Amino acid sequence: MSGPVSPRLLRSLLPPLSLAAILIAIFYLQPRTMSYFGLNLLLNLAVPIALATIAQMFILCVNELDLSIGGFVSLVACITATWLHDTPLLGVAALAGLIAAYAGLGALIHLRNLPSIVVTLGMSFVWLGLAVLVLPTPGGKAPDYIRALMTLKPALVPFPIIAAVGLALVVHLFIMRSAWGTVLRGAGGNPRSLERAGWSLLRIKMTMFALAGFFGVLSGMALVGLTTSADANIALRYTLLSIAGVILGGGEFVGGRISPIGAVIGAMTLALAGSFLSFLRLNPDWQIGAQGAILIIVLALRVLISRAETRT
Amino acid sequence: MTNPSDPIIRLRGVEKSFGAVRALAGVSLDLAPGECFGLVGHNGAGKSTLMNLLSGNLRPDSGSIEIGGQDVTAGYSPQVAVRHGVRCVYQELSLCPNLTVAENARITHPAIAGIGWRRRARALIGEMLDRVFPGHGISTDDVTGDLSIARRQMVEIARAFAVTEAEARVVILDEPTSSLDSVAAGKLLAHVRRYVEGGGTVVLISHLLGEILGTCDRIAVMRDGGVVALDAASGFTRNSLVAAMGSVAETAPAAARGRAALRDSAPKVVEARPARPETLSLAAHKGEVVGLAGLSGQGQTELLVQVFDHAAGTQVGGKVALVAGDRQSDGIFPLWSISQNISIGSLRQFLNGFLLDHDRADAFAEKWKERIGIRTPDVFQPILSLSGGNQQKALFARALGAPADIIVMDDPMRGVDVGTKQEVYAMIRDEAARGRTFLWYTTEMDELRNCDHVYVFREGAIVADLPRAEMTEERVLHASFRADA
Amino acid sequence: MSAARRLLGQPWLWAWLGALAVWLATAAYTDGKGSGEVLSAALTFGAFFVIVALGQMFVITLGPGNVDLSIPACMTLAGTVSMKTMGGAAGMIPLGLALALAIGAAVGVTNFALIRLLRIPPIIATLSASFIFQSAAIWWNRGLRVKPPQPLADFTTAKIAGIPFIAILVIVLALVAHVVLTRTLYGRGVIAIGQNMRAAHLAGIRVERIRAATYILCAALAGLCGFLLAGFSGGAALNMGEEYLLSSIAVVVIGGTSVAGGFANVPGLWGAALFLFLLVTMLNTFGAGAGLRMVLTGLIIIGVIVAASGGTRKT
Amino acid sequence: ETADKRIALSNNYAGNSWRQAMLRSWEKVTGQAVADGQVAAADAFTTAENQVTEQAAQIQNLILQGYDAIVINAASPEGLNGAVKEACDAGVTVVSFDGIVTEPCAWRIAVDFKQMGKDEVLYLAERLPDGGNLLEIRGLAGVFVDDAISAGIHEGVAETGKFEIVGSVHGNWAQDVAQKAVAGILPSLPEIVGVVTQGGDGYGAAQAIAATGRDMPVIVMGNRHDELTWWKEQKDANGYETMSVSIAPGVSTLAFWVAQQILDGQDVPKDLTVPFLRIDQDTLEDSLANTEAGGVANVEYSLEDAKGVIAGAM
Ligand SMILES: Nc1ncnc2c1ncn2[C@@H]1O[C@H](COP(=O)(O)OP(=O)(O)OP(=O)(O)O)[C@@H](O)[C@H]1O
Ligand SMILES: Nc1ncnc2c1ncn2[C@@H]1O[C@H](COP(=O)(O)OP(=O)(O)OP(=O)(O)O)[C@@H](O)[C@H]1O
Ligand SMILES: [Mg+2]
Ligand SMILES: [Mg+2]
Repeated sequence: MSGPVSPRLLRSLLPPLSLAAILIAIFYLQPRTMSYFGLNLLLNLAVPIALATIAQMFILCVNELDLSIGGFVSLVACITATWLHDTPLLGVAALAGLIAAYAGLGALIHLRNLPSIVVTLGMSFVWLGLAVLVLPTPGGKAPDYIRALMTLKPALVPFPIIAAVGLALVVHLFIMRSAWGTVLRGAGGNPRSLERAGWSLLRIKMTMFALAGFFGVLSGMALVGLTTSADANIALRYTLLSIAGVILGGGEFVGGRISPIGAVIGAMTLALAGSFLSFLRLNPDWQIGAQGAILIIVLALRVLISRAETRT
Repeated sequence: MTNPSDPIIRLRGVEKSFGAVRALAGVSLDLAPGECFGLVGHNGAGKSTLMNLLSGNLRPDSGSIEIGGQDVTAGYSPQVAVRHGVRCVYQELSLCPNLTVAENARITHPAIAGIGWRRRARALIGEMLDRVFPGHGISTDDVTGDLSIARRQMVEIARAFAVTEAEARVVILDEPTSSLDSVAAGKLLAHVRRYVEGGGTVVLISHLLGEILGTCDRIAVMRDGGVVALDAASGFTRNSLVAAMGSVAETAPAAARGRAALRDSAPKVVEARPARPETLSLAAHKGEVVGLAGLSGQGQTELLVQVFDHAAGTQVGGKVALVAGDRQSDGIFPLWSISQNISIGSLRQFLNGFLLDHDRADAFAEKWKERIGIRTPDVFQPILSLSGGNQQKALFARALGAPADIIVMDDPMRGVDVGTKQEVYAMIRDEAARGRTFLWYTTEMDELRNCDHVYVFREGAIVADLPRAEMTEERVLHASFRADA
Repeated sequence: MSAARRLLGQPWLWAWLGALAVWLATAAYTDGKGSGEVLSAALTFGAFFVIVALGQMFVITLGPGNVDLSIPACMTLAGTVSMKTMGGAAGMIPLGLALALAIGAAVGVTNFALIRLLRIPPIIATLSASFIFQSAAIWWNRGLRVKPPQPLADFTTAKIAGIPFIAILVIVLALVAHVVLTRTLYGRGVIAIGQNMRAAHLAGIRVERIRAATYILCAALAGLCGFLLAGFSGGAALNMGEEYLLSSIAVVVIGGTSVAGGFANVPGLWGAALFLFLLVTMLNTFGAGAGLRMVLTGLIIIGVIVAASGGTRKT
Repeated sequence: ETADKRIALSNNYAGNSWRQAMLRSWEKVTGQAVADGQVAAADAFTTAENQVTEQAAQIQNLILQGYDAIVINAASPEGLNGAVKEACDAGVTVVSFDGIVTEPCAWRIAVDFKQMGKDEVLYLAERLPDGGNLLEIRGLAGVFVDDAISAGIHEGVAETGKFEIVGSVHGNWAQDVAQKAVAGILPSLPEIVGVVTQGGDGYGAAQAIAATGRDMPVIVMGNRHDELTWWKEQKDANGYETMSVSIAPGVSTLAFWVAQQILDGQDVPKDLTVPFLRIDQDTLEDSLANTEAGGVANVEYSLEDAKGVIAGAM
């Protein structure tokens, strides 16, 4: 008899298993996707979503919720397609300023003990408004180097896969394995204990928000690299997608329980779920509903499997 | 080896008020290296507040704190305390439940960082756990949230004693044994002695006077925010301590009260079995006080919840109310007042038609506050303004006041002072005499003596069924450990 | 002195102050012209926000993570189905209303089933379900805008002495909700669950029943709002509820209810609903462009929250 | 010969009556074409929330599914260029309509939205020779159609020199949002002689204005059935005069036939224009009779119509 497998390990296996399941279903429905070209097309738009999901994960890790990440990514996209393209220095300064603004947001939320949901709800208007001001009508142009990077065609393995794996590993090493990352996660588990041990919660919150801002900026830049131009409403859906991605990946809303690898996989799964539906060729009336249904099914599977595991 | 002339910590006239509540009214204390200093006092006497000042979590309103002859009052903070080697195990646990045991060690030991930190953290905490609690059964890679409350307490204690670059000169233990069974508590106290003999200082807060008398070198008794007695441990007896605390001297628990006959005469109201093979089943008759014994975390709480939920497979004849032991996670509603916390268990009584009559609910809470002696100006204060023990009393009031026939108690005396305990015991006996049935899980042997019948739990199963007459400490302990262990 | 401090401690105060401030600012800009009418309009549109926010408030009070994102879809579904069923016939109004409420209840049951049986976090469960409800609304009448029966339209637009009738109705509804929240077992249960679900269970509260009732109540109120709004604006549109997604949350939280759960208040809802409407009106009146308007809206919402927090720690 | 060709519709939003009418016209016309064997398949795909990223992913999926042509109503004129380029590179014919794309490899069936906005003002100038104050109801901020129509309106105002826009609100092309925004700003405005709109919001404006008891200004309508009905009622009651203009949802069927013609090897210019559908005082009754209750005034295109449009552009 083999030794008992820990439930935690099984739980962490669930996200990759659901990703594999959906991928196999897609391959079955449309064998053409099983190629370098097919995988590239299937997955490239998942890269910015994965980046936004990682950003959201940092926020969730300290028991906050960011309802503004979609608006933020939109704003970054607008700035990337305009200022960063036309006047790189100004663009870089603006993006750095945005990261600082995120850190400031973290400080504000912590110092005044504000509910992050409302603050970020307010910020979602601010980001969107700024995006409209920066780019009143859709347009702009992605800087060439970003475009070149996002359309890179490395040998053997498609770029989106390399990007996703790299992202997951780097963030995993940082937040899950490093000594500093451990402290950051601890702040989600029991902030009081951190404070008693002499850590500054203010600095931790600011760090986490700044990290979220940083990955939000990367997400916006990656997005523009794919779409070649921006508009103010380009990424509003990322807010909910990113939350769903973190949860699908095994993260939780409170308690600092997160998984970067899971989050990236969750984002990929969500992106693929949409594709899976279009391969099914449903009646247009129900295509929207099917998007909801597939989310429910994937999450329900997660629960059913983990329930079955706990029973044995 | 105590040398009072050269204290490591010196508190001078420390005062602290929370609004109208004067928690500390000018306390002066010296702690010497190499001594174990005991601190006792009724619930709300100010013990935890004093320790929070010492560990930098609260600022004194006035007075000074010196460490090693250096005045640190200005700008004293947890960081400064840690730098001076002051460690604290708090009354409410302060581990990060999402981190592993080793990762939690890293939180309080900033020196563990850089390449290979994880290995060093594992070694540090693992060795200390082995040293303090041999046979603890905890892996350093366990996530602490998955551990039982007793094991979490062990990790927390081991973490406080562990030494990296910052030494541990003073370790404060605020009711460290309240969640430990007697075996683990014994291991801890033995370690405390070893530690102080090596020159360290320990401040031990406990309501278990035997522990204090047996472990400490000196003992201070606090009452209403001040130190009312301070002497070498040898200068106190159990009775003199109790007297100094202002509680009525402890009387021996009512001996066998000739209630064994209940089993034969009164109807059976509870019949429950743990979900384990090879277990006895538990029965309780109307008016009985049934004890659930054994080491902590052996399935007693689960069985109580099973009875509370009227779960399938249990026969429960009547309404059930519960007194939580883990008050933070199972009992308290932190945003509510004392009154709201007490009355939530019996709201139906205060209905006028569909609507609640708040005045009646408040009067009810006020009555119970008096009856059970909750130390507070009025019941409209927030529940969190109460000391740990007084919060526990509010939970008692909630359950005893509820219209329940059966009351299940999940190690309910954690952090309750001796005086109050005696009153609660008496109350339980009265209520039992009136026909209420009690299921009482406790980790304290003394409390079992209040029970008419005792079931001993081990590894989730009931392994012994002892009527009051046959119950002895030896038999309970014997049943608590596996024969082959 | 202590009365003043008690007033300052009221959670609803800041929303009302905010509403008053933006109203005065608008009036000052227009020299007081039309400020009465603005108020009347604010009462009308505020009423719709308050209806859904009442339900959302109970849900949010259930504790961290509880939120209903299916409100827009529920409004659309209830609105379209009831309008199509009534087909403009006055005699069908009671049936239409019952249908709207029943659809709301069904939506609530679905939401709760997903949350409870499949243990999906509410934020994702209600969001996913909302796509299905939206599809159902599309499938049911393919986006056609059926006109409401005339008496319903008249009812929703009627005014008594300049005060919109619907506002009076919703004020009464809010009073009832206030009593439910503070003086019933159900309200007590919701607040207790929001503070600590396990403790609530162990204190003898019927946790799951109350949670179910709350999600059903919230969706039923959304259904009612969809019905009334369709009557008010001349028919149900597929996108009629879009605005109510974020607004319902904003109204609840600006109104002083704790997003961490366990603490709620009803008067703040009206204050916040008026505030949000008057804020947009003010910025429109000032002639701010769309971008600037959104930036200011966001900053002012944050400003109110910062002012209301007063630096106190709660959670 | 296109009997074995497969055409897909990529649509980015389905949440209003116009889009629903568009989808239904597509279904009706292409369903017949498939039944007649003119093409092998003509499937419609729609995403939920008017989002570039989702539609880009959808287009990429359609490429993978091997469609020969993709007909697009785009969420953004530029944002989809990456995906459209990929489609062209994969040999797929791309035809955009209504929401057009700027990628050069795609065909465009454009409506001159700017002209549409300008026409509204020109009409008002004719109706109201004395000029006066206008209220502008805009669409969704940051979307190019909103910007184009608004630019046309402002150009018209500048050119005619009679009007002043005293208020501008965003109605998000939704009835209830427009109603709310107008009700809020109206009390502070001076007398209004006309309301310029973008479609889908005229009836909401009328409701809001009626609630205040002001004189009803000339509200330019947007071809929705409820707008036309309201206009008809007013016309019968007090001779109310206005006009109504919008793009016909059936333009999706024109795009379908254009795609079919391209696949058939016909020479089709990259840029085609369709006229918008305008209803005037004298055509109101006819149009109303032909519009489904609760729907949008519509025109569907046949293969011959499409050939005519193409020929006209050569
Ligand atoms: N944060 C606070 N706010 C208000 N009052 C407080 C606070 N903390 C403690 N108090 C009050 O200060 C007094 C001393 O409390 P403390 O926790 O020090 O008692 P204790 O001796 O540790 O009691 P126990 O044995 O029950 O733990 C009590 O009356 C308590 O109600
Ligand atoms: N044994 C338990 N230990 C800890 N938490 C529990 C336990 N049983 C239930 N809970 C928690 O309390 C919640 C409510 O369960 P509960 O049985 O109180 O529902 P209920 O309201 O009594 O249901 P119903 O009205 O259908 O009887 C559960 O979702 C769970 O999170
Ligand atoms: Mg204490
Ligand atoms: Mg139950």
